[in-house]
Amino acid sequence: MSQGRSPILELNQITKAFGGVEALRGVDFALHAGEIHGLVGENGAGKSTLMKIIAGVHPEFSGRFMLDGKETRFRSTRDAHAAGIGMVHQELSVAPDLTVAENVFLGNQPTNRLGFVQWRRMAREAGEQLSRFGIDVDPMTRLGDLPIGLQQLIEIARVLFSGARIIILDEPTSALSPPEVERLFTTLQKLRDEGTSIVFISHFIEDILRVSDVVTVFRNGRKIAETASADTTKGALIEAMIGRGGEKLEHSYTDDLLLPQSGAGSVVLKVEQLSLRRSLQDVSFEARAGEVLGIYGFMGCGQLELSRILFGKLRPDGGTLAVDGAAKSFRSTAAARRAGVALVPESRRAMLFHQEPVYKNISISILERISALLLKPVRERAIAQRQVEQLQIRPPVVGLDLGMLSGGNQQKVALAKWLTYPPRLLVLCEPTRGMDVGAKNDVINIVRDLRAKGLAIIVLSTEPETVLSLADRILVLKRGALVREFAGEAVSKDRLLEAA
Amino acid sequence: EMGRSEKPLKAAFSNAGLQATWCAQGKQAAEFWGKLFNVEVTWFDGQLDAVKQRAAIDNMASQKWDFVAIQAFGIGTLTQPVQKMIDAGIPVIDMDTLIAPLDQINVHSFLAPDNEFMGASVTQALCNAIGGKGKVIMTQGALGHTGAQGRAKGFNSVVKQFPNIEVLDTQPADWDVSKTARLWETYLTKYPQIDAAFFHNDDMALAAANIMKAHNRTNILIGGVDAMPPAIQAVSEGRMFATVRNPSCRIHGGAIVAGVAAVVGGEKSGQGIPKNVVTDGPVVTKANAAGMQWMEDHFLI
Amino acid sequence: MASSDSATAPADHKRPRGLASFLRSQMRNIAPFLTLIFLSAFFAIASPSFATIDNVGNILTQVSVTGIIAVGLTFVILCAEIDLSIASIANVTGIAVAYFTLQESYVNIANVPMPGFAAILLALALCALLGLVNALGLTIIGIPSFIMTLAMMQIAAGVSALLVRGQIAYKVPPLITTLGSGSIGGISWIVIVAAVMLLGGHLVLTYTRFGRYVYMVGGNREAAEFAGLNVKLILGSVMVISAVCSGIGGMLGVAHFGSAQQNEFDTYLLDSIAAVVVGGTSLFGGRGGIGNTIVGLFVLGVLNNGLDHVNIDSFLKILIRGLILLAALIINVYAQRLREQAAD
Amino acid sequence: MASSDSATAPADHKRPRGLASFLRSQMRNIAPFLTLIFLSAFFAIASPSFATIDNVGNILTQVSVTGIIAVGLTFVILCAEIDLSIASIANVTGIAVAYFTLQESYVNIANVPMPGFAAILLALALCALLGLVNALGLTIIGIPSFIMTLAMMQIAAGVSALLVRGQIAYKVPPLITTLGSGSIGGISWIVIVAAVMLLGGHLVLTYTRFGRYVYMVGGNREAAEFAGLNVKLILGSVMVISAVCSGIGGMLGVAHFGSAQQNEFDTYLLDSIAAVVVGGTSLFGGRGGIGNTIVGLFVLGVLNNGLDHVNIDSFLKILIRGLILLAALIINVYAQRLREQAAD
Ligand SMILES: Nc1ncnc2c1ncn2[C@@H]1O[C@H](COP(=O)(O)OP(=O)(O)OP(=O)(O)O)[C@@H](O)[C@H]1O
Ligand SMILES: Nc1ncnc2c1ncn2[C@@H]1O[C@H](COP(=O)(O)OP(=O)(O)OP(=O)(O)O)[C@@H](O)[C@H]1O
Ligand SMILES: [Mg+2]
Ligand SMILES: [Mg+2]
Repeated sequence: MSQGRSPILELNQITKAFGGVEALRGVDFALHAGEIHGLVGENGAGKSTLMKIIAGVHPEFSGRFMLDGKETRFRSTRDAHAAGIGMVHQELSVAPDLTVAENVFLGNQPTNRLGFVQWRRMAREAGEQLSRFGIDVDPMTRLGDLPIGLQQLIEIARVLFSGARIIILDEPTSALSPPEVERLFTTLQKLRDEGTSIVFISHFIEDILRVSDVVTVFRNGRKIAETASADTTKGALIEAMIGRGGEKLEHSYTDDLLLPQSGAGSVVLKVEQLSLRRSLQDVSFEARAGEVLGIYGFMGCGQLELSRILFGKLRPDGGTLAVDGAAKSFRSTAAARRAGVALVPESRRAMLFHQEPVYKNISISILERISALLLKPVRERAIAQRQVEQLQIRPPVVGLDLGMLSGGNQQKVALAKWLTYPPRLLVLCEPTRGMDVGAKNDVINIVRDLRAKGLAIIVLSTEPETVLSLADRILVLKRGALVREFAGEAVSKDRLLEAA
Repeated sequence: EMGRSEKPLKAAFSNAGLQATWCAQGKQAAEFWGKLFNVEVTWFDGQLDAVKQRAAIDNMASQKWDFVAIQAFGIGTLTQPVQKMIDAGIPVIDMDTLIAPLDQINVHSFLAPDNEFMGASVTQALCNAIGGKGKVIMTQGALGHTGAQGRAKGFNSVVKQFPNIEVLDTQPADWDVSKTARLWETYLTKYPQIDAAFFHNDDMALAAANIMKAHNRTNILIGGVDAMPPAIQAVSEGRMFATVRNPSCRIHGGAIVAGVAAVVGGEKSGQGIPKNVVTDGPVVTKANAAGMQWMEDHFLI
Repeated sequence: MASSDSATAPADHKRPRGLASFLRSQMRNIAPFLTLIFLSAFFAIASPSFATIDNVGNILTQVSVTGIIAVGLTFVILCAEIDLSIASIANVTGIAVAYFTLQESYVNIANVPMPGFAAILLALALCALLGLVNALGLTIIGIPSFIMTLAMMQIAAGVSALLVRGQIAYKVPPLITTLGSGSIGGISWIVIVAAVMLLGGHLVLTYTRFGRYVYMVGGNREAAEFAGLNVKLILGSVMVISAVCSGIGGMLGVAHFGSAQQNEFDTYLLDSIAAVVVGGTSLFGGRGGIGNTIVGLFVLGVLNNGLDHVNIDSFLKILIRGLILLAALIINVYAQRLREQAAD
Repeated sequence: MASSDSATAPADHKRPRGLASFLRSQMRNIAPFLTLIFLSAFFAIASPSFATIDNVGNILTQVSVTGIIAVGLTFVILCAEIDLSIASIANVTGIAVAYFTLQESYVNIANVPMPGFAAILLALALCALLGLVNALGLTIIGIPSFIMTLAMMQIAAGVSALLVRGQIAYKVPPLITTLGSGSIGGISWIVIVAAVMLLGGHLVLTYTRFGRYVYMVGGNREAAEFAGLNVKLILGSVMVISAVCSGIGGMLGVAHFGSAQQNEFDTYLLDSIAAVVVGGTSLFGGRGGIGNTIVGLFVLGVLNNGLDHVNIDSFLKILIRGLILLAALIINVYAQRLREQAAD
């Protein structure tokens, strides 16, 4: 449909690396006027990175960047704004201390001839724009006082009505309710008809197929395919996303999978009526020894908060938590660790020491057991070496700075530190995020080994595949509440998505 | 007997901190008199900091000198290196402030004004000028400063003799002009009648004079200490009533003379020169202001 | 179920939120104000000379120099940065303006007399330059502001020392003399200057894009960057603004106190930081403003002035000030926390 | 394809990475060391009295008190925090130990004489207590260390003022006198104490579990928390360690200087921070250590000492020190950046 016209934005052979990690490898991308361009791909495929290059966030990359047929180079987000490019980032990026009106005009408040901000005009226009978008809120309230979903909508509204001719939406719907998503799509289509170009990133393939004109698929930093949405199907897209190597692992999840009948051991963790303002409501469940409990939900459904509470980093507003039958109220992560709870968080940056060697990363959590007062580096290294070999971490050199390892290997190091003296309860957040197929398989095997040793394991993920491939029992978390349990029954990706 | 040295002498001087005008004037005086007596003066600045001065004196003590002269910033903080120099046979002349209580250290001589006398004499001049009755305020320097303690003692000893003089306030302003200004704004509000004010130095006096002028209260007689040129000017213009000379030039020049006399003339401590030389200065009023200025210009007092 | 959720949600925000919740959300602003009222009442009872018109005038003049310096510092702290060189820059600027003015013959400084306006411009240029060095160190080289301005504190003191060489200068250009120590209709010019600068700072922060950018950068630096703001330029600007405000404060201070000398303004460092922070501007940036700074100025001004009116042991006063400062900081942090809870 | 990638990769690391890359990665440690050698060479040429045994002794004693204080500060900065109350706590501890010692009759302080060991214990308890207040303010209340220790600086100064009341005390317990001003075999005890404490600090940081935790907390606080470390306890401990080191420095300093008085140790604040930072310990935490602090101590010690041996205008020296400090900071930041690049 866009053939014949020349694209307003054209990228050629874009390559971008962060340290040793190549996020994009020789990607071509073209965007035409008046089209909605869907972008799909696994986590870590490089979608956000490419969009950030377009929005001027990453000024350093190699490749050719053509805007309106002219070679361009943005040095900053300002240049991108000036060129009419607006982006809604994946992570909420608003100024919570400013008013709603100011956030709508973020960085572009209307001023009079003297350069003074026209508060009343700003409030009025912000109010008008928001109500056109179906948001009814006093423009002079402080943004931070609103719920996250509403904040996200306001950020979207800001970009949509900023007058940008190229609009990039990076997973804008993750915190939105279905009617809000509906309104967003209507608005997108209207803007498209007025000639605006839109890039729309989402993990919801149906949404992509419904709203976009063209779809591009990314995998592992490369562009795999580009087709008109009319010419493709959900199945074809998923296959393109996951790739040949994934067939064995991923393919089955679209079909029903039978969860085993529970043969698990004693209750290790018992959580009752857990609640945290805005994030969790009355969450109750149990985790048993020798069982992997999967908790699935969309981004922002409260999973992260739940994992933090289990590990003593957040304190719940209400509810109780018991480990091996003893009620616990963790005052710190140290207390949780002593009680036998371990957490592998979703972000590598948050769980590893990049400037320190591998063995220190592995030994940090068990240092107390290795040494009373003085360090025993020889023992530390020996323990680390064993883990490195067992997990096939490459290169198998424990003295290497962690930052030198590839992402997948770093992830294994994060797991390794809990293996020498296994905890009672292991909480894994997004354990396979950013991993290639082989590494994912390794992690699955490690987790199964641990289960066999009698640990209780909780896997929290926003990726259905991860949960399906690991869990013996699955809970679905939605807006902070548990809405569905799959145990001893058939489950599939579609069923999970439906429940969430 | 005393006089210009034949061979050039090497002397080391240190004072509290060259940021202070009184010290800066002393440095000029020492260099002036040094030239006359063929003494090459090397300066070790105390930077108004006990630790820095101690390091400087440590460094001084590891070099060779014909004589040294020191004004301590913190009493008792320089004893060790000074003792080392004394042990090495270097005459050490103590200027203005005690290096340590005199029983702890055997300096060649201690040249200092009598702070109590200075405080008393200028207070006396103020009390006489207001006819022995009225209300007065003293603004003190830093309470830990021995000079300030002496000046306060002098002030108190004089006002005690005047039953009709009421002391309204004696808070310290720590030699700080901004604190002086704040205090005096309060005083001018609090006390409708103030007849005279004694300040532990001229800088504070001049800062307060500025505040009085802004509040149209120029009828207060102001007395200070130091008689540095700006204060002499203020006295001759009538902005200040009196100040008393703390003779920086006499002390620093005297240190040169005492050092040369010790090295060249073989003067011994306690015999050729007393252990303690009181170097007082006169009260400066309009009457003798011009002459005082001339003497300072030529580093005589 | 999900849809009913979101249907009710927007309505929620227009519902009045209850007095308790409102008060809690305003804690940041109320706490310092209560401190001020409490202190004022205390001193008014403790000393008859405290609560007089005249003394109000005193307090006003006494907080003026701090107020002028604090205007710039408010910008810096709103950006979640700090400036430790304010007092030092105030000092060197005051000294510079005297250095470029003809002094009486008894002042023994090798100075370079110039016409008044030139002296003022040169002094302003000097403080702007030092601010620029701070700005470049912070934004281009990436030295944290805390340590960059610590070095600048030394450098500015060094320049001061070179200019006055231990002497004291008394004369400044007539304009500065008038503004620093003159008065009009019973009101000191310096109070008027401080009021104008505080008002100006408030207007800039509230009504100009630049001012709003300052809040944005302080509130969420990443969001500000994504919104296309030139964050480095804004951070650099606030460092220069801070230096220039300090410079103006220093020049007028020299006129107010009647002399320019080394280390004259040292107390203003702690006083200005304390005024901004005690007033309730968040050290983490993004919250507060000139209104808070004004309250903070008066808390400290009343405290200092009041302690002069009552007869407390001079040595105890230092401790009392320290403890009140700590108490105010604790209140500041807790008020922030309460506010965050109220927001939920 | 993915498998071929990872098959070839391991070989990569075993390949020597080149001298240039190694040097770049060591820049943080090399740069201050070069500065030290350069400064020493410069002063040795400029002044005959600089490079003498006697003067080396001077430099050693002159850096001793700073060194003792800097041991604790190194812990704090390795955790990416700061302690501005070190000098003030050193001062109050020195004053306290004298306060609890019998003074000569001419010393006019209402002090409370005690046996020497009791005086020492009480003084140590005092500094530990003040450190604990810092620790609680930082970890429990959540006041940023920068501002918490700023308030503590005032509070400790207030306590000092109350104890000495403007007077000067001379006597301290015999043990302290010996350690502070005695010498053995031509070497000052204070140098030995400083060396022992620096060595102790180094051993703790390098060979104990606690030391490892300090580096980990400084390197990535969030990761440390996720590893189940008690981050608050570690942060609190370093604040107390810093206060106690400062206290020891203050007690020995009082003996070394021969008297205890208000504001005696003010310079140690900037000097200690500068020593740690100039030596190459990262302000952002996690990198550096006592070895760096020692180099930093000598850079500053040589600079201060050397400037006394050459005839530079006294007023210029202040500026020169400021500029060298700034230069060292810039090098520190760039060295960090080079290192990060080398790591990629
Ligand atoms: N600032 C950064 N520093 C280092 N690595 C980064 C950074 N940003 C992204 N990466 C890495 O680049 C790769 C691509 O990330 P990107 O965010 O583009 O993925 P994505 O396709 O948007 O994934 P998702 O669907 O999870 O949002 C990942 O391996 C990621 O870890
Ligand atoms: N800065 C570096 N210096 C030296 N070697 C590095 C560096 N960064 C990565 N490597 C090595 O290069 C190899 C490839 O790294 P890369 O991150 O591309 O791995 P990958 O194929 O993405 O693996 P994974 O699937 O585990 O993320 C790895 O073995 C890694 O150890
Ligand atoms: Mg993304
Ligand atoms: Mg990888």
